[in-house]
Order: sequence, then structure tokens, then C-alpha cells
Amino acid sequence: MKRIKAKIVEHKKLAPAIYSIWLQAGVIAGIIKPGQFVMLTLDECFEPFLARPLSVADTNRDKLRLIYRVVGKGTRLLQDKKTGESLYVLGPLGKPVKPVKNKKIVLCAGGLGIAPLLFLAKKLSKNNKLTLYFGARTKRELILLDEFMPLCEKISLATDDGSQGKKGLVTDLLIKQLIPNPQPPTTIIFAAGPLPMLQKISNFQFPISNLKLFGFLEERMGCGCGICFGCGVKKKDNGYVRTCTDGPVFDLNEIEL
Amino acid sequence: MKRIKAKIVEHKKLAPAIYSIWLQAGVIAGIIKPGQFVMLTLDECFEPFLARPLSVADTNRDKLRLIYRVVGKGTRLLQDKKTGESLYVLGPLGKPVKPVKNKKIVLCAGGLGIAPLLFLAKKLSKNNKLTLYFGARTKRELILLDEFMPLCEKISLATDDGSQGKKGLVTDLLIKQLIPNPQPPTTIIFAAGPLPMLQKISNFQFPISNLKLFGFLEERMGCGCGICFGCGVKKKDNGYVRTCTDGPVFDLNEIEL
Amino acid sequence: MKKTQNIKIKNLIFKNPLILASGTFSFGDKFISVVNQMGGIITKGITLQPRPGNPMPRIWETASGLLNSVGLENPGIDAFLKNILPGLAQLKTNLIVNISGNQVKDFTALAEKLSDADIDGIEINVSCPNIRETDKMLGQDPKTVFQVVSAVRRKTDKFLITKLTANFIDPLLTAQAAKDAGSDAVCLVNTLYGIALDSNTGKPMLGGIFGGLSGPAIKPFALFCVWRVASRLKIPIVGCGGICSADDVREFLHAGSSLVQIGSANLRNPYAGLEILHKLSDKNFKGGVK
Amino acid sequence: MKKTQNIKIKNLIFKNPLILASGTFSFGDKFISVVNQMGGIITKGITLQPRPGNPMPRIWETASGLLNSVGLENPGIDAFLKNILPGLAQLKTNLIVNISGNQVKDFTALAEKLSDADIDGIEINVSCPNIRETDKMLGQDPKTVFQVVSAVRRKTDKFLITKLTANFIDPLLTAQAAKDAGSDAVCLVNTLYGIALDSNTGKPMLGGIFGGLSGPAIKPFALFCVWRVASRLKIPIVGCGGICSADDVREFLHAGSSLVQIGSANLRNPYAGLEILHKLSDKNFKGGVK
Ligand SMILES: Cc1cc2nc3c(=O)[nH]c(=O)nc-3n(C[C@H](O)[C@H](O)[C@H](O)COP(=O)(O)OP(=O)(O)OC[C@H]3O[C@@H](n4cnc5c(N)ncnc54)[C@H](O)[C@@H]3O)c2cc1C
Ligand SMILES: Cc1cc2nc3c(=O)[nH]c(=O)nc-3n(C[C@H](O)[C@H](O)[C@H](O)COP(=O)(O)OP(=O)(O)OC[C@H]3O[C@@H](n4cnc5c(N)ncnc54)[C@H](O)[C@@H]3O)c2cc1C
Ligand SMILES: Cc1cc2nc3c(=O)[nH]c(=O)nc-3n(C[C@H](O)[C@H](O)[C@H](O)COP(=O)(O)O)c2cc1C
Ligand SMILES: Cc1cc2nc3c(=O)[nH]c(=O)nc-3n(C[C@H](O)[C@H](O)[C@H](O)COP(=O)(O)O)c2cc1C
Ligand code: FES
Ligand code: FES
Repeated sequence: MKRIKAKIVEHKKLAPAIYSIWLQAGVIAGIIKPGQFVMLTLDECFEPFLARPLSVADTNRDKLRLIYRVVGKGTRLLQDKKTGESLYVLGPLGKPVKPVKNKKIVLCAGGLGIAPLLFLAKKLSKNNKLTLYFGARTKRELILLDEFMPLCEKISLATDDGSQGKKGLVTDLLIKQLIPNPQPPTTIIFAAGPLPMLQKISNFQFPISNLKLFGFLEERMGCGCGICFGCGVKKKDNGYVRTCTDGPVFDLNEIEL
Repeated sequence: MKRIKAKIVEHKKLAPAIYSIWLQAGVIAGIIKPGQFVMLTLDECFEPFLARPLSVADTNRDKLRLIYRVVGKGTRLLQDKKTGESLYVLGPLGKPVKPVKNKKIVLCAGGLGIAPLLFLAKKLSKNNKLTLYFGARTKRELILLDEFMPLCEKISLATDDGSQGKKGLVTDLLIKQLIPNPQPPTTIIFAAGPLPMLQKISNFQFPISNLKLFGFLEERMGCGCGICFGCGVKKKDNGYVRTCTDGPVFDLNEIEL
Repeated sequence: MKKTQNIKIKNLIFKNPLILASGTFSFGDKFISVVNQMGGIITKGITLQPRPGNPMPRIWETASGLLNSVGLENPGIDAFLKNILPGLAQLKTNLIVNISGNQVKDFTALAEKLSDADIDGIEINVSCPNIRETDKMLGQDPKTVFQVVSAVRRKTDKFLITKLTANFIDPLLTAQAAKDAGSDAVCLVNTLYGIALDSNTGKPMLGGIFGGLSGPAIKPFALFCVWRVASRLKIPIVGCGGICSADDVREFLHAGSSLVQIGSANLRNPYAGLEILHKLSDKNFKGGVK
Repeated sequence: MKKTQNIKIKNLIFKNPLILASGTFSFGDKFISVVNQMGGIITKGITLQPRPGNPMPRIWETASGLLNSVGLENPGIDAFLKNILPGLAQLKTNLIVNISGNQVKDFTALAEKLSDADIDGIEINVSCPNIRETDKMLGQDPKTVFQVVSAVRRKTDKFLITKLTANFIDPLLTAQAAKDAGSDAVCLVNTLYGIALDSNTGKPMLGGIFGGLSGPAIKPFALFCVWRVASRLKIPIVGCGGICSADDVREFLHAGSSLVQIGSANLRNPYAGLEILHKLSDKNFKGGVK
């Protein structure tokens, strides 16, 4: 794990309030894997005091790509940063997703959950068959589709307002399209998105034998690196695990959402 | 008094760590007078929490010019602001210098004290004879000379390192050059600069009858507008006056420095 | 802007829950248009004798807050009544006078002098960190709080707020004492103790050596104090500490305040009270944590 | 970097004044290279029985600080001794175990179990805002502090730090009690109480409802507590509260601390301790305010 001052090499808007940023992040970019994340410190000043967790959406040698939505103080500060400016990056953090082969991979993204799934898709597409279910509020937030196109066999879209794809929740779409068609027993679902989406998927009884079901959790974090015990997730068999060091990707059968 | 969101229309470096900034400050620019100042709030965030006082160095219709040295958190934030960005300006604050006619005006500036004296010089030069004594650390910090040139009959310079003008303190220069030459009884000295400079001038017994001696004080401020009682200056005849509402320009015979 | 709801405590009606805090808005003589739109204004602390205040610097900025050791600079009660109060007669809001002293009899005398004055209430400040004549703040001992408030109550029928400290004392104890002594409300909380030193020389940064810490930095603590007292004692609470936004006001109302005071935010921006008022919609708050 | 000076208190030598604060650096099992360069590390608080900790969220950011209601999540003393401590044997710095409990006999039992352990000291935490089994913190009563520290002292010769609160109690009183009971040092101060509410719904933001406030926000108050106790009582002080820079460390040393703890700063940046160490030159500090 390293903490480095990283220069912004590209910063662009993908949709209203959604940005993609490429950082020169040296060794961190070189070793980080899908499922992992970084913590960003945006300013020398103490407001905000804590660093902010963001998933890795892609890498390219010593460059790291993050995709974020502006929701509060920290992301607003990030939005204001210009190409050439720097910020601090701590990483890689969390456990990488274990590489798999010859599986049927179902990716289910809600909103910005698409970001970590892009990195994952790039790694898994060589040796597996990928399907993407992607839901967003509206057409303009269905970002990154051109990048998923060459990676996936099939892409199904949903929007809250029906402006593109099915109108409604992506989980409904997933269940409706997946279930009538028997799935191979090698199916793995990776879900990333808001908590209600993960809960819905976690609670649904998929009629798929041997189904593995992983969720990308975005629990509120203190340190991001295992030292503050601030990010516990309840295990089904009692006790807490840490999102930051035991996750953030969890087998949804093992935890309580 | 008003508080307005002011756009930066020009921001440029005059010397290392010294900047000139022009703000679109609407009505504030229109009514502010020499001797007065503004308080700047740089950020929505609470660090720094308080606004920062800066003297007015010039105006042009609805535009306001400030000249500042980067010394800490607030001025560093200001330095980072780009043309087109905005900040909050509260003003006009403080008492204007009373306009005078047919006087011999001696301006004595130490460092950034030159900023408020520029605005004053522009107003007084029409009806008075001006002399400028200006001391700075080094040649590069002898800023704004080209703007003072047309306003003053005489300019005398000093630098700490002797890189331009006399080597040494501007106060020594002032005393040395002013005193051997009898001055008219209509002389007014306006001094702006660091506290030790003002103290030296205040304590010196100028052999000039009817000499008026004014100093621009830069006491640490809370509100800048008379509501917190945080900026008292001790009067010689006991009690405190407020730098922000009774000053910041004071008759140096009336206060204790 | 929707009209905010009147709040009535005892006989006093506040047109909205926002009060400008003592020491952060002069005597109500500045920014009159702001003052008039607030629910009330509390004057700078007044003492029996004039006080010149502490040496400079009196303000030291800290992370998301500030220390002050203004030291209760004020002209004394007689000069206040004679020179300042008449100028406040036209104010269109509740005018509350903040009083301070070293001992019970100071407060008795102050209350007596104010009992016929044209003011809407008195805030009894037993929590000023800049009163140095006594080793402890008066407000650090429930018995003393009871004595001070009783003494004032005997002299006047005016609306009384007792302004409490949470420095080294559980404000629940002193709030109970203030209530028992007949205070109509309590203000929670005054500044925390604080000090700043020059990291090179060790010299204190404030002329008064130490001072009171205020601003957003203390908000979670102030809110805790309000929440603690509100959930255990029935007395109207005026919340105070770090309030800078309409959301902050809502938090304090939820925690159990009936009114709030805006202090340091005025230093940052003298129009803060007004801006907060404009953002405060007419939601009908019910006290208590959900 | 110049070498910083050793600090010796009782029998224990600290190679520099920087200690990683309890609860902000796991058990010393993470970032070992950082831990080894510090003057010491204090483990997450350990209790007699395992504790699962509080529900989420456990951390809530505030202006220049944060609230935590982690709730002393820990595996309990037996599991700590069996599973965690052996892994810490190679640490090249002072390992101090922070212990917490609801009553005196918890501390007695904890001290007994630790008395033969391979550790350099014990920090007695009587100031945790997240112990909810009792209405008051143990550390809010000087008599209780005396009892707890005496009980631990009877069971062990180990270096003892008593970690005090300044919530609603003058730490001078509890520092005196800790000293009288044989504590080798006191740590000033643990977190302040704090709460945050959803401004719309009034719902508490922390799973544990309220929590402890830490970070730069509380620094002026923590420094005041150190300064107050240091100027009135002779006992080594470990300063704590909002320390984020070498200048902050110097301020605390000037105020009268012998050592300091770095807490929240580690959450922001786990290398904070190391960065502060690099900036701390070998100035020979003399305690006391100039
Ligand atoms: C492992 C991990 C990976 C993440 N990856 C991404 C990513 O790739 N792209 C992205 O846009 N976001 C991601 N997030 C969420 C992101 O960290 C938050 O949006 C961000 O920290 C908000 O910071 P802020 O200062 O702008 O908002 P704040 O001002 O702190 O909060 C604004 C609002 O967002 C809510 N919020 C803040 N943090 C969280 C959180 N962790 N969980 C739930 N609600 C929160 C607050 O309650 C508040 O309502 C990730 C979070 C985690 C834990
Ligand atoms: C009426 C008035 C007019 C001023 N006009 C100008 C001007 O035209 N140009 C200009 O460059 N500066 C001017 N100043 C000074 C300016 O306000 C400070 O330099 C500025 O506030 C520093 O802010 P900061 O956040 O960068 O520094 P901080 O981080 O707050 O402090 C950095 C250093 O500067 C010192 N400092 C900060 N404020 C003051 C102060 N008011 N007096 C003395 N020392 C201080 C601090 O002690 C510290 O050592 C004026 C001050 C006043 C009161
Ligand atoms: C500069 C300053 C002066 C103050 N003077 C007084 C005073 O005279 N009397 C008083 O009761 N409180 C005084 N206070 C305390 C405030 O009224 C308020 O209780 C405190 O600052 C906390 O609120 P805040 O965080 O909103 O500022 C003063 C505060 C400041 C910042
Ligand atoms: C997340 C977190 C967990 C903490 N856990 C403990 C603990 O288990 N035991 C303890 O004595 N103090 C605990 N503390 C308090 C810190 O050790 C420290 O005293 C306090 O945070 C003030 O210092 P700071 O402002 O540098 O953080 C914790 C603090 C934080 C932020
Ligand atoms: S965020 Fe600190 S332990 Fe996970
Ligand atoms: S700075 Fe507040 S009264 Fe002058």
C-alpha cells in the first residue's frame, strides 16, 4: 500500500454531475486490481477532514481512472480540480475480486456502480462470457456503454424515467430476463449500486444452482485501510467484518445488508 | 455596506508571492474611498472560517483592485482563484481618509503598505503635492512604481538588501531626507506598513509644526464591521477604539501602538 | 420566503427561532435591517462597571472555529442605559440584554437597573470564559447558578434566559438549577475553553492567554448538550454553538431547542442570520430525536 | 531528519514523543513500518468480554473533525492475548494496551491478565463515550478514577497511563485522582461528546446515536486541558486531541505534555505519524507556557 501525490492527466464530464478522471498514480495504478479502491485526500485543509473512497474504473500502466458523481463537499472539491493539479491517493485498498475462467458473468450496475464493473469487465472478458444489466436515472446517466460494448455479449438497460431501455428498476429487468432462461451452473453475478439494489438482489432466490453472488459495498468509511474499525458489515453468522479490508466486494450470502 | 459575490476579472503576479487582483464588485467599488477596506470570504467551506481584510488599492467604476501578499491559508486560497471565479466581498469598511487640499503629502510605505497608499495617492494627487517613501525587502518587491510616478513629485526608495534605492529601513530614509529640509506646516504624513515601522514613525519627534501623522493599521480582525469587538486599538487617553470602524487609518498621536 | 412560525415562550413572542448571539452583533445598533428580521438580538455582555476588555489579539482563528478573549469590553450598565439603549428603542424585534458579573450581587444590581428598562428580556451569562476575577466560572456550580438566577428573578419579571456552560460541568445539573430558580429558558451552550500557543515560542496567541472556542468546530458538542438536557428536563432551550446554516438550525430544533442563537457565523458574514432565515422553510418542527 | 530526543518516564523510554492513539491504528498490526518508527502505539480498546461494536454508521464527519461510535469493537482480552498479541512481539516500539470496562472489577481482571504479558504499558481508558452500560463515564468522577487506577496498580507494575475525559468534569480533579492512585502519566484528553442529526428527519446519523468528537476541531480545547493540568499538577502528561502537524505537536509540548498521541490524523492519512516525525526537528522543548 502506498500514498502518493498524483497528478490529474485528464478530467472530463460524462453526464451532468458525473465525471471521469485519470490520475498519474505510479505504482498504485500498476498493481491495483478489480474490486479494489483508493482513498483520495483532496486538500491540505481540514474540510473535509477524511479522505474519500472511490473505486477504480480502469488503469493504463501508471494511470488510474476514477468515475464519480458529485454528491457533497468532497466530490465538489474534486470536480473543481483541474488537469495538472494534484491530490493524494492511498491504495490499493480492499481485496481484489478473485480471477475466474469459463464462467457466465452477469454484471448488474445501478448508477455509479458501473464504475468498478468496467474495470472488472475488462479483466474478466478475456476468459468469460459477460452480460451487463445497467440501470440509471435517465438516458444521460447510462455512461460508458461504448466501452462495455466490446466486452459483453449482451447489454440490457433500464432507466427510471424510461428515456432509454426498460422503464423501471434494473433489478426487475435482471430477474425478468435472467430467470425464464435457465442459466449455467457456472453463473456469477457481480452487483454494484445503491444499497436497496443490493438488498433486492441479495434477498431474491435465484433458481440457479451453484450461483455465486457478489456485491460491491459502499459503506461509509473512516480510514479505508483497516485501522479505525469504522466500516463494519454484519456477517450472517454474527460479528462484523470490515468493508475496507475484508471487502468491499462480498459474497452476499455471507453478510447482512 | 454590502456583501456581494464578486467575479475576478484580472489576477496577476506583481512579484514573488505578491499579487494584484481586480474584482467586479458593483456598488462597493463605486462608493469605496481611500483608507477603506473590504473583507473577503474565499470559500463556502469553513477553513478558513473568518473573512480576510484587504485594503483597496484602486477602483475603476464597478471594479475593485486589491494587492496582497501570500502569507497564510487565506491568501493561499486567494492565490489559487482564477479569473472568472468568484468570492464574497463585504464593504466598504472603515472610515475614509478625509479629503484634503493644498497640502504637502508624504506617503511612507513599507512592503504591502504600498497598496492602500496607491488608492490614496490617486485621490490626493489632483489637489496636493505628493512625495513617496517606499521600502521593501528587495528590488522586486518595489511594486507599482510606474503607477506612482505620475502622481508624485518625488519618490525615494529603500530596500533591506540594497538591491535598489538606499539599503536599510524606509523610516530612516524618511527621517534623513525629510528633516534637514524644513517642511511646510501643511504637511501630512500617511504611513502604511508593518507595525514596527508605524511605531518608529509614531515615536519620532518630527520638527514640523502642525504635522498631521496618520497610520494605516492592520490589526487582526474578527468581523471587520464593528460587531465583534475583536479589533481594539488602545487610545492614549485610555480605552479602546475599533480598528475596523474607527480606523483603520488613525491619527497616530491619539493611539498607542 | 414562507413566513416562519411564531414561537411563544412565557409571555414573549419570537417571530422566528433565530436570535443573534451575545458578543457577535454589537448591541443591536449595527445592521439594523438584519436585526429587525431576526427573532431577537442579544446584546454584548454588560457588566456593572465599565470594562476595557482584554489586550490584543482578541480573536484567534482555529480549525473551523475561533477563540475569542474579547474580555467583555463594554461601557458598563449605566452608560449602556444612558447612551446605547435609547438608540435601540425602534428595534422591531426582541431585545435581550446579556449580563455578566463576578458574584451574585453584581447580578442583583444589574437586574435591578434593568427591571424598568425598555427591553424584552435578560440573558444571565454565568458562562463567560473571559471573566477572570474568579477561579471558576459561576456557571460551573449548580448551587451558584441557582443563587444567581434567584437573585435576578427576585428583581425582575422580565423574560429570563440563563446561558450555561458545558465546560467541566454537566449542563443538565445547571439547567435544573436555573429552572428551579425561575429561569424561563436556558441557552446551551456558551463557548468551550480553548488556548492557542505559538508553536515556536510557546507564547499564547491571545492577549487574554486563553479564551472561548466557538464556531462549527463545537457544533456536535453543543448539539449533544441540547439533546441531553432536552431529553431529560422540561425547560425551553435556546440552542447555540456553531450554527451556520438552515440545516444546522433544523438539527438544533430536532434536538429539542425552541430557539437558536447565531454567533460566530455573524463574524464571518454579518448577513448570515438573514441568509439562514431565507433558507429556513416553514416546516413544523417537533422537538426530540426521531 | 535529525534524531529526536529520547523521553524517559519512569522506566520507559520513548524514542520520540509521538504515540499512535488508541482506536486509530488497529492493534499495531497494520502499517508496521510506521508503527516501528513511532515512540509508541496504543492498541484499540480491549474489554474483558468480546464486543461486536455499534451498528453502522460508526463514523460521521463534522467540521474539521469527526464523530465516532465504533463502540469498542474488540475480540475481548483472552482472544487478544491468544490471537493478536503474539503477532506484535516483533514491534520495535513501546506497545501499550488500552483497556476499558464498566466497573472497577473489569479493570482488575484486565490488569491481572495483562500483568505478565509482553507489553510495555497499559492505558486505562475511563473516558470512552461509547461505553453505554453505565449512565456516566467512570472518568467523570474523581473517586471512581481513583478506584479504577488503584485496582489496576495493585495488579501490575507496568507503566500506567490514565486516559481522562474533559466531558463535564475538570480534568485537573481526575488527574489528581489518577496521580494519587499511582498512575505514571495521564492522557489528556479523550473525545468530547457529540451528536449529529439528519436535519430533515431528526434521526441520529451515528448507529450508536451519539459518539466522541475528535480531530482538529477540538485541538484548542484539548490544549487548554493540558495547559491547565500541567500548570497545576506535577505528573507526566500525554497530550491528545486534534494533533495533525509537527507544529501541533510543538504546541502540546509547550503546553506541558511530555508525549503526544496522534489519533484522527491517522484516519485521514495512515502515514501522518511518520510525516509529522519527519517534520519534527530536534528542538529541546521546555514545558510550560512562555
Ligand atoms: C469502497 C467504495 C467505493 C466507492 N466508489 C465510488 C465510485 O467509484 N464512484 C462514486 O461516485 N462513488 C463511490 N463511492 C461513494 C463515494 O465514496 C461517496 O459518494 C463520496 O465519499 C461522497 O463524498 P462527498 O464529500 O462528496 O459527500 P458527503 O458530503 O460526505 O456526503 C454527501 C451525501 O452522500 C452520502 N454519502 C457519503 N459517503 C457515503 C458512503 N460511503 N455511502 C453512502 N452514502 C454516502 C452522505 O450521507 C450525504 O448524503 C464509493 C464508496 C466506497 C466506500
Ligand atoms: C484593514 C486591513 C487591511 C489590510 N490590507 C492588506 C493589503 O492590502 N494587502 C495585504 O497583503 N494584506 C493586507 N492586510 C493583512 C491581511 O489581512 C493578512 O495578511 C491576511 O488576513 C492573512 O491571511 P492568511 O489567511 O493568508 O494568513 P493566516 O494564515 O491567517 O496568517 C499567516 C500569518 O500572518 C499573520 N497575520 C494574519 N493576519 C494578520 C493581521 N491582520 N495582522 C498581522 N498579522 C497577521 C499571522 O499571525 C500568521 O503569522 C490588511 C489587514 C487589515 C486589518
Ligand atoms: C467574539 C465573541 C464574543 C462573545 N461575547 C459574548 C458575551 O459578551 N456574552 C456571552 O454570553 N457570550 C458571548 N460570546 C459567546 C456567543 O454568544 C456564543 O454563545 C458562542 O460563540 C457559541 O456560539 P457560536 O459557535 O455560534 O459562536 C461571544 C462569542 C464570540 C465569538
Ligand atoms: C475511530 C476512533 C476510535 C477510537 N477508539 C478509542 C478506543 O478504543 N480507546 C480509547 O481510549 N480512545 C479511542 N479513541 C480516542 C482517540 O484515541 C483520541 O483520544 C481522540 O480521538 C482524540 O484525539 P484526536 O483528535 O487526535 O483523534 C478513538 C478515536 C477514534 C477517532
Ligand atoms: S474504514 Fe477504517 S477500518 Fe474500514
Ligand atoms: S473586527 Fe469585529 S469589531 Fe472590529
